Amino acid sequence: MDIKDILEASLFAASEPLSIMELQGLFLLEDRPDKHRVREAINLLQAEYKAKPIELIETASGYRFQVKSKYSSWVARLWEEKPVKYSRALLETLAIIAYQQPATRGEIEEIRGVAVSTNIIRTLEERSWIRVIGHKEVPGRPALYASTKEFLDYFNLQTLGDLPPLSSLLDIDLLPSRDVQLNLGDETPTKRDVKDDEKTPPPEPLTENIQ
Amino acid sequence: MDIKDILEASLFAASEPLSIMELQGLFLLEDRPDKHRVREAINLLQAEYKAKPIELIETASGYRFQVKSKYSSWVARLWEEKPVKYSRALLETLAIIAYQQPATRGEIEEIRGVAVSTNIIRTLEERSWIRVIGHKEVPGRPALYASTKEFLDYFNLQTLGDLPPLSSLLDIDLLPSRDVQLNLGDETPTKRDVKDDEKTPPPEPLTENIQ
Amino acid sequence: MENLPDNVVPIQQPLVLVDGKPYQELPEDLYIPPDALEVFLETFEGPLDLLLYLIKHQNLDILDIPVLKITEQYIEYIDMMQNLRMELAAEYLVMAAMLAEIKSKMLLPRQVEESADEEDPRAELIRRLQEYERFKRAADDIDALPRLYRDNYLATAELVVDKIDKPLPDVELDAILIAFQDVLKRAEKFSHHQIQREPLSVRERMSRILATLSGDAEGFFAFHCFFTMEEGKSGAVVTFLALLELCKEGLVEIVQGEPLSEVWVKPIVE
Repeated sequence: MDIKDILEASLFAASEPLSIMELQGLFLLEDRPDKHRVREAINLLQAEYKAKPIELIETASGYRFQVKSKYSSWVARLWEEKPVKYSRALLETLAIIAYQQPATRGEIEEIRGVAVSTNIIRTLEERSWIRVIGHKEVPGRPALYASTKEFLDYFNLQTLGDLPPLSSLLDIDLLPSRDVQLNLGDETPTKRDVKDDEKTPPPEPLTENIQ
Repeated sequence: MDIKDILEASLFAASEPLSIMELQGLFLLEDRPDKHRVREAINLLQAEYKAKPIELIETASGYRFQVKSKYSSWVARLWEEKPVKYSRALLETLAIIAYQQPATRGEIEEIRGVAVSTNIIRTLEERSWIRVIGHKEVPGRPALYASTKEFLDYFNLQTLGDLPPLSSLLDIDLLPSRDVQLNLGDETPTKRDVKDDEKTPPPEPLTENIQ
Repeated sequence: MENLPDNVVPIQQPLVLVDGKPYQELPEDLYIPPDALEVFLETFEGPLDLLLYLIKHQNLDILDIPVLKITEQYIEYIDMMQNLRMELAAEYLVMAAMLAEIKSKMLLPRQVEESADEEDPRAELIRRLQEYERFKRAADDIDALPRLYRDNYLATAELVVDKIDKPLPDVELDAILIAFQDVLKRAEKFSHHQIQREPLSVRERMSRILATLSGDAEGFFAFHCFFTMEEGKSGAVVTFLALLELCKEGLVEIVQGEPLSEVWVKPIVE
């Protein structure tokens, strides 16, 4: 029996990604292929499915077959419910944990400037996207949250390094306090200034006085 | 987008067989293929998967992909459960039966201080480690459990007398100083020394009886 | 920014007082339709989000916030909400206070010989805004990643099998001893009854005798059936002790026709 066929059948039958080790475990000890051969067979399979509507991808916990994204609008009709939309609060909390892990709730709140609802943490934990990996040794011993393999699997990622890069902080190099300068101006603020539309390309020098 | 590809993607994504009608329902009204075209595409797919380890079959309620049966012995290993560990309650029940046999369930419960679940007894019986060897002549005629030959075989014991003797080990707990004393001797103390076995006909003078 | 609903219906009536001056109509930035007010606190993810909105909306450089202007807008916003009896989350008020503080610092005349290490009062605010903004973006980025059950679906095939082997757990002999020890220790704590520890050979013999007897409920078995000659004297003693124990527990009946004759053992049946 061909190794590749056995792997293919198993990858289709599994409901979770399978790691190289799990794939090796399908074979009895005496005819167990080594990692190299498994990987080789996987590469062949990946090539075979290139032209198909499904793909064999690698995520954090292993390999899985999935429907290619471009078919999602048809396939979604199989389910009555619409795919879940996550709130911005949840996504921001998740992003902070993913990029800044391990993070305490206090640290998340510090960045977001608002309290993090217990519901959001619970939802993320129930989805197995985050988990407590320890406690910070500060008063109150707050829980430290980190992202999980399931999170990476869900978003088609192999490692945290595959996350879109976090934009870098610009250097805070403040211009000499313009507001004080403005104080010297003599024009009254107009509605025009306040309504400064975002489409207006370069910010015009502000002219209004301080009341 | 090719009809066949959309059908293929959907059949792989669905968790149930899909009927021709359900497959048609994937398409918006304006580009919905007729039954004939759907069937045609399915025939093509079936031919494509002929040489593959999975097949597109028709069941009473529709079409689905399934693993060809000749691969099932490999694939089934995915679900081979990892051997779980027996619970503490089970081990205690087994130990009581082994050391205090024959014992009724009531007696086990009395010693353990908690009820013994039927599951535990059943598991031990299924494993052929215990069996009913009679009934106690008290109201309710409860079953009397004893250990079996399979139990002895599993643990490589000839007789129950080969079970680690309890008394000596309990003594060790009571006499913590003995180990220290033994360090002075020139023989290395082994567990064997400590376990004065009742089978050993004349108890040899124990070297560690220094205190 | 798409935070506010697009379908904005202008309000004619309510006037808003800002710094004591009536505004005939709300400045466009500050304009919130009544429906949106209901969900105001949900629309923005907090004071930083609101502030970022105000800054973005005017295409301002985040590093160069005209603090006075922004502060005034922010406070107008909050005033307006208070006029409409919106309950304001504490975080928004804290931010208003922080802005007011920065504003007041900026207004203080600067000493030329001002020590260099004294930070620009805006720096901390800008740092926080930037920090928040990058995670806000990261959240959008994560949301845009293809994900299961929205963009991708598992591709699976059914497996039909009759039976799946289930390996049995392994047990170490020591584990049984330890379990028994624990039970005994626990039992001794509450024990009204002392657990007797007969030599195991007796226990084993008891089981064996019962097993033999259970094969034939009616029968009598001679005492010597329960041990063999090879076992010698100790075999006889163990068997005898086992029988006494079983007798005591009411499990067997021992019958002897006359002194020194054969001892017969019989299971007790109702």
